[in-house]
Amino acid sequence: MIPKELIRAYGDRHNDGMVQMSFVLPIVPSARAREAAKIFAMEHGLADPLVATMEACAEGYTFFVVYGRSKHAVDLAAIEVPEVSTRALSRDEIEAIIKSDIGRKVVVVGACTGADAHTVGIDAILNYKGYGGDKGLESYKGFEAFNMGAQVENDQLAARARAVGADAILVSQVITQRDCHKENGKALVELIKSQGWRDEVLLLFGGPRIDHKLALDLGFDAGFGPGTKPSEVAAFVVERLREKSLVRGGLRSE
Amino acid sequence: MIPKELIRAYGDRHNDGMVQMSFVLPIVPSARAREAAKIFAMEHGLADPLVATMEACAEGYTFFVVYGRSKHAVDLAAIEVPEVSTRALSRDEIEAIIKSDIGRKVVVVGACTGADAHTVGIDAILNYKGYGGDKGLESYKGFEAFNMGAQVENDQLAARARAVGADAILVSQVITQRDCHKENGKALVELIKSQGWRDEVLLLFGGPRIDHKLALDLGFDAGFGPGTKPSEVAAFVVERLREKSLVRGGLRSE
Amino acid sequence: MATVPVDVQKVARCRELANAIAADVQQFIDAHTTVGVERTILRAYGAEGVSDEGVPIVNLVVDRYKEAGLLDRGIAYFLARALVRGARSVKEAAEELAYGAVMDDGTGGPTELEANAAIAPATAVALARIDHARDRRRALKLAHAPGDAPLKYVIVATGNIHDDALQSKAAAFAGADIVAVIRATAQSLLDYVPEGATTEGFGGTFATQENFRIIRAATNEATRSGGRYIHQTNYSSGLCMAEIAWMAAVEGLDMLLNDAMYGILFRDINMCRTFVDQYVSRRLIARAGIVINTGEDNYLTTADAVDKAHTVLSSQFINEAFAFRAGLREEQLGLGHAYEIDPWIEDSFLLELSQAQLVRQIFPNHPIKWMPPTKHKTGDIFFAHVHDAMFNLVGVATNQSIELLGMFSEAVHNPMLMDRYLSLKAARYVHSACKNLGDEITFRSDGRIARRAVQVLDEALEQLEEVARDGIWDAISRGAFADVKRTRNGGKGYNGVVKKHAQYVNPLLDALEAQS
Amino acid sequence: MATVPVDVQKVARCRELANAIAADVQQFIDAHTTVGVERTILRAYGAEGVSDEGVPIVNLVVDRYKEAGLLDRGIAYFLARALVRGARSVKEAAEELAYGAVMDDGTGGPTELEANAAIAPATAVALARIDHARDRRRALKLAHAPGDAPLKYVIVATGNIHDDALQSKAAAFAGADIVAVIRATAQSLLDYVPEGATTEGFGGTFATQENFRIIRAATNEATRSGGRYIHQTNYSSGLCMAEIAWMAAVEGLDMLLNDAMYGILFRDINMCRTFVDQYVSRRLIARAGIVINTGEDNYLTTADAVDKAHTVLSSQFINEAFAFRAGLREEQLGLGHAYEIDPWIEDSFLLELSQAQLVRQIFPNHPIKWMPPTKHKTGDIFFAHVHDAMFNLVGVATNQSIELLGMFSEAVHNPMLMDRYLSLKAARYVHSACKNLGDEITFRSDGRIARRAVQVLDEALEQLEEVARDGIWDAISRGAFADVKRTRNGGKGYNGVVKKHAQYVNPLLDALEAQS
Ligand code: B12
Ligand code: B12
Ligand SMILES: Cc1ncc(COP(=O)(O)O)c(C=O)c1O
Ligand SMILES: Cc1ncc(COP(=O)(O)O)c(C=O)c1O
Repeated sequence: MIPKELIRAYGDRHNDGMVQMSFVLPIVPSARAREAAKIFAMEHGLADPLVATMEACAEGYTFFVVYGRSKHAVDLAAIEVPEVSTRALSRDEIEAIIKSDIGRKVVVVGACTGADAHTVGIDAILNYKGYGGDKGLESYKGFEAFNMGAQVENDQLAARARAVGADAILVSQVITQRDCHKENGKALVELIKSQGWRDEVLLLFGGPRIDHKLALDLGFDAGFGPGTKPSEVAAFVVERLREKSLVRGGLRSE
Repeated sequence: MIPKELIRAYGDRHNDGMVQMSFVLPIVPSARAREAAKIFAMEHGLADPLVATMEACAEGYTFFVVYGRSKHAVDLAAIEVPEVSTRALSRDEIEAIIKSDIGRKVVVVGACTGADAHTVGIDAILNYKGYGGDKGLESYKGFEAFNMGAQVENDQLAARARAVGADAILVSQVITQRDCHKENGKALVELIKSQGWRDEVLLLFGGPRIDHKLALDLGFDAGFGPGTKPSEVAAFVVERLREKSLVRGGLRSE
Repeated sequence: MATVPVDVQKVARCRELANAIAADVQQFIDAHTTVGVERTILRAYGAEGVSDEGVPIVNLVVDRYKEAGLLDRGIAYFLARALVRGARSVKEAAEELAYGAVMDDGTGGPTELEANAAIAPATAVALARIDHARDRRRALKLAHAPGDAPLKYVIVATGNIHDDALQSKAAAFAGADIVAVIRATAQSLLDYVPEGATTEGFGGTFATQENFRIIRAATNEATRSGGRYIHQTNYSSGLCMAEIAWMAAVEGLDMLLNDAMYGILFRDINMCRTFVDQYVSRRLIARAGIVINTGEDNYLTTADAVDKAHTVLSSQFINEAFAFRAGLREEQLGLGHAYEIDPWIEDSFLLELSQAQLVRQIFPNHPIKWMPPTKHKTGDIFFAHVHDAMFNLVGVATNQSIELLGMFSEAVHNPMLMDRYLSLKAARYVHSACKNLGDEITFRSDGRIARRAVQVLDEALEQLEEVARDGIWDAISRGAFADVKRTRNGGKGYNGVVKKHAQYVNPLLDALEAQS
Repeated sequence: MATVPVDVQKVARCRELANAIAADVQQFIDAHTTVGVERTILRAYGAEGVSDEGVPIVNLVVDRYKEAGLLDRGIAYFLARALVRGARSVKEAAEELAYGAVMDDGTGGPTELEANAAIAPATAVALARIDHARDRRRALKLAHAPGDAPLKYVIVATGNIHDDALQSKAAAFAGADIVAVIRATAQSLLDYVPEGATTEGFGGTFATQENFRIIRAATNEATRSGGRYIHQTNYSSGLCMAEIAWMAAVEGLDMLLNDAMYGILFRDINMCRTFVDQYVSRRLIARAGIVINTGEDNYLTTADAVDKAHTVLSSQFINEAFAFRAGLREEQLGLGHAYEIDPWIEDSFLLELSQAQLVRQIFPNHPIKWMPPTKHKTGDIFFAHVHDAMFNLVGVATNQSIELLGMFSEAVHNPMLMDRYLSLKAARYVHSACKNLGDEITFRSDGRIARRAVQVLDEALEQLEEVARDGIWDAISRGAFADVKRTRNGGKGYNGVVKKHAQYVNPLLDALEAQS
């Protein structure tokens, strides 16, 4: 058995467990309300909860800030998190790999799908301008990037990707209300599976609330969260293409 | 059995359970750290935890803000909270009761005890100026108030109270590190008990982290928290004096 | 009073150019109608309700006439003829148009005179409904004065109109002056307006007439209980811009997000469609005395807020020119601008101060709308709260009229009760603590703030020269605003645009146009 | 550059009055010593360690001579004589004084000349130790320049010096320029300095020489790894003011909380005691090149910040006058003032701006210390964070030198790692976003800000006139500062004051005094 590697919250001393919570309860401020907030905090596992503030924030509702010492600990040894495993590659390295190992332009198609109109994220990855000084895929000689913009339906995206022989499809989802991003993403994967070409294309999922784990769960090949740089995406795509030998057997040669 | 009266946290819809937490974990930012934060939140009973931010706040430490839907509910019906039960009395009413029912000046002695040097709270209650427009006990014709200031030892306070024949002792405790306020408060109660005059005096406990329940637990007659007004304290004292008929059998007539 | 140098000649030239830009488009507008406009006319005349399949009757009618190639006469033409032919009410007439076995092809039958006479009372009723709602609003505002500027504006967005009503009252309790119900994510692309009260919606709540009623009642209640007038806001935007303007007008809303170009840029709605729709929506808005909120703030979410600050200003001139053409008065123009500069840029606060003051001075009578930081917000809610405080400070120091409050949870979720409460509390504090700050300070006449203002106006002027030269159609297709490019015939809703017949009939629009 | 009107004549008059006030007290100071002072001298000469019962040897010696009524000669007198009599080191001499079977009653024995000669090398060593620490600090500062003003100052207070060391490094990582370890709640009333590294303490960590060493090493490490000089601060305050000043001087601390009246007002320490102690502590501080932080900010926690703003200013003049008399230079005077006005008062921000600017202008060369809101903080950490942001803004706009950062948890607990991190992040943002704000704005010359500044200076002048007339002893007993009243002979530590003998001996103090 792997030895436990427990960590606890840190206020100012090792393992003091200090955490802060804030919430609203449907009750008017009173001694009873304060007690309710304390009990509520204790139910979460906070010892010695301190109700730092209790304020009427609406008729019949009270806002609380509570501090307490959490009794919970997380066992790091038990956490398995897939991380997008690519070495960081420089722009030049990426171009070189494409040239030597792939021997043709890598084709990617991106879109922000469904009712989502947030293009800034996908633009940051694809457009020339890029993100935080890191230029987008459009700027690479070795990439041919199609950016379909926002509010794109899955079937349109899939059709376009097939039409241009995409090596990778880049899906952005920013709106996450009631998990619409998950449903939207899953639907695309299923569509492509049902059309029988899932193995021929890399599927990348990205957005401020996306992580690699979630993307894998939904059937994508990788997930990219906030702060992703275009070069990271480029590196992932070329490495995977190389690995999977999609290069020779890929869509293009069909 | 009393029917349950369950309340849950409120984000924007009845019972949605939304709460916010923030904490530091001793780990560097990474996908693994994000997962650790999620698990940590789930251990507290938060469903669908969302790690809103993850930032390096020191070498080896990461700051997190997390939102999630708390599964916990508080049963209001099961909460018994003693509340300081006095009707709100006006200044004139208080003066009138003292005049008619007590017939002499009510003597109170106050101090901020132990190593605590925070006089603002006890001054707010005792000094003429008062608090938030509500004048302090010194300003009442019916009260004789002695304010011993801060850093007063329990035995000095007790001695002074006996010497002046206090009807009530007002203890302020602001510093609460490692519960020193509780120990300090309890020690005074015990001292007075051991000296055999606990029944002859009202003991009031106050401070920003004090509530009535805590004060009762420590053996005081009442506890007063943040925002207490002098008139509330005055009302409590005269009402209790009247009730307890301490008036006739009180210290004074001994 | 802190001011920045503003060259009035340049401002005059900007207005002149913007007017020319709008005049060019107006020719197109006057020659076209859209399915949205015609549905609006039907609604205004009193056509209501949905079919058994849930399709609004106004859609059934308009689509039918569109398919038949008859919409170019104006739906009022057919409505009038149906009334002459014996329909006892607009409702009956509309049903006849929707379901009638034989379709009126517009030839023969009633004379123009008869038709005009038949529709005239309905036109009068429609106008009276707008006027009545406007007067009621005025009366309530007289009885309960609004708060001080900057008016504190918050959004509610639970998806459920009943929860929204509760949230609106909560917001008013916490100090809000204006409450906007933001719309469900997908609504602006729907080519119909949903019907009835709605309780589900992503990212917001559907704009429906019944929802408007429910929420207006709630805010009126808050007005009466709090003694402070609470404004109600919604969105006249997207493919049903004009219909929503009508609904808002008669339900007594105070403000509407309404922009001549937002839909084009941010929702990829066809520009021909949008230009026509915005015009008709604004004619209604003008009559209703509603204040519009334009959407220039959004430009700085896709374009850089430092480099493209001038595009906000030039677009404001254009929005103003379009609005004037639709009969709006300066007092109705809540031109939008925003605090979107990367907070970590040195002196970012000075740049924001400069821009806010510049807009304030150029549009002195306009209830300009000051939008908070959004793009650079992260999930660090504590930092975001401070970022918003700086925004609040600029708002009060430069005397903005309407201030949409920032939310510390901007990067996380639609605001919750707690978020709004804390935001309002912070804004109340900053507004009060700095109440007279603007009067107390002056800006160095050759300093960073002043120079920046001069630069932004110069760049706006330059851009307007270009746009006037090329026409706005081309300018937009080259990405003049928001770094977004759209083509004249691209985008959604283009097939809803119809060239007017020489005998196009629209008595209601005529009446609204006659007004100014 | 935003300035407020300052009448230089009035300022000159204030200084004159403050000087007279200090001169009056100086007579008392020169005629007295205290147990604290004498212990300091012993320490400086190298007396170290504790008895088996844990009592510091310096206390044993001084108490013994005090009880014997001999302290008025100065402990150096006896130390010198013990050296002449054959002690091989100061340590041995001190042990002799502490435990020696027969006590030297000061009569007979070595001549004055012999004694002087015996102690002179030790005096030189003591001075060299101070100078050495000062030079080392200077060298490190040259290699790693400090950050820009306002310097960001945070406190750590875990109670455990090893945790404090960790917290100090974390604070430096997050952007702090200055780290203070605040003291355990009760330490200032202890009439001895605890010994060794300590790991327990309420509300703070004990100030001990070993703790100073540990924490200085940690911040030096942070300086080196971050490339930015990190300042270390502690408290020369309370009954051991002078001893701590010595410890800090030789351990290379950069700053000390040190005030001529704080202990009197806030710790009920006797005024005679405090005046003498502050003088000697400052003589050491002057030599060490340490910056003091005075405590006027505290006044506004017990007195109203609007009504009593002028008491801060008048006290600053007095503190300055005392400091000059002890040889401190302007560059060492971190006079304290604070942002303590009720945030809900209209225009509170303007009042704070005015006061901050006034103090800045009156003390242009002083590294003044700007203290955050504390009193009006509540447990609403979100609001508190915004409140602090406004404070940061004033700090950078008025160019304060040292800014103690507010903590959003002020009303809850001593700051935790997270609290400091967020506070530093917000301050970094406000300081950068508003970097040149102060240069860009001017205040209306007859406006609220200007008028307020004039009023505060006038009131301070008036108060100084009164204090000079009555003497500070009386003024304090009437509650002139902080609304707190103290009597001349009341308070703690009075019996530690000793009238000097005509032949009082203190070569170290003489040397320090000779310097200026
Ligand atoms: C800008 C913005 C807008 C703009 C969008 C303009 C445009 N053309 O994109 C406008 C003003 C139009 C807008 C409108 C709306 N918005 Co909006 N918006 C934002 C805002 C402020 C910033 C988003 C942004 O641009 N971030 C910057 C980019 C660079 O970051 P990013 O998207 O995370 O992308 C990075 C990574 O995630 C990754 N990435 C992203 N996608 C992909 C894809 C792949 C394949 C890869 C590899 C990587 C990758 O790489 C990028 C670079 O590092 C956010 C709040 C916030 N601060 O986050 C709200 C926000 C996203 N919006 C929101 C909402 C609700 C709306 C509306 C629905 C509101 C309404 N009802 O009117 C509308 C409707 C829009 C719609 N139908 O989608 C909510 C979403 C709530 C939720 N989680 O569901 C947010 C969080 C605001 C809020 N608190 O309410 N919005
Ligand atoms: C002012 C202040 C000071 C002043 C005190 C001046 C003075 N003479 O009182 C000074 C600057 C001297 C000071 C020093 C210190 N302080 Co201090 N101080 C505060 C501060 C800013 C405000 C407290 C205050 O005056 N509140 C206003 C009064 C009116 O409120 P109140 O006390 O709650 O009183 C009301 C009620 O509680 C009630 N009440 C109170 N007492 C009683 C008694 C009775 C009988 C009744 C009926 C009612 C009643 O009625 C009052 C009116 O409504 C708080 C932070 C904060 N904002 O709360 C920190 C704070 C209390 N201080 C703190 C600390 C740690 C210290 C120091 C130990 C720091 C140090 N190591 O140097 C020192 C040492 C002082 C000591 N030995 O006690 C901590 C305490 C942490 C804790 N919970 O243990 C706090 C919370 C700050 C912090 N976050 O670190 N402090
Ligand atoms: C003018 C305008 N319309 C509409 C919206 C909202 O977007 P939509 O209604 O398209 O979802 C905005 C957003 O801020 C806007 O500024
Ligand atoms: C000059 C001075 N000394 C000391 C302190 C701290 O208090 P003490 O050391 O008495 O606990 C302060 C508090 O702010 C201060 O300003």
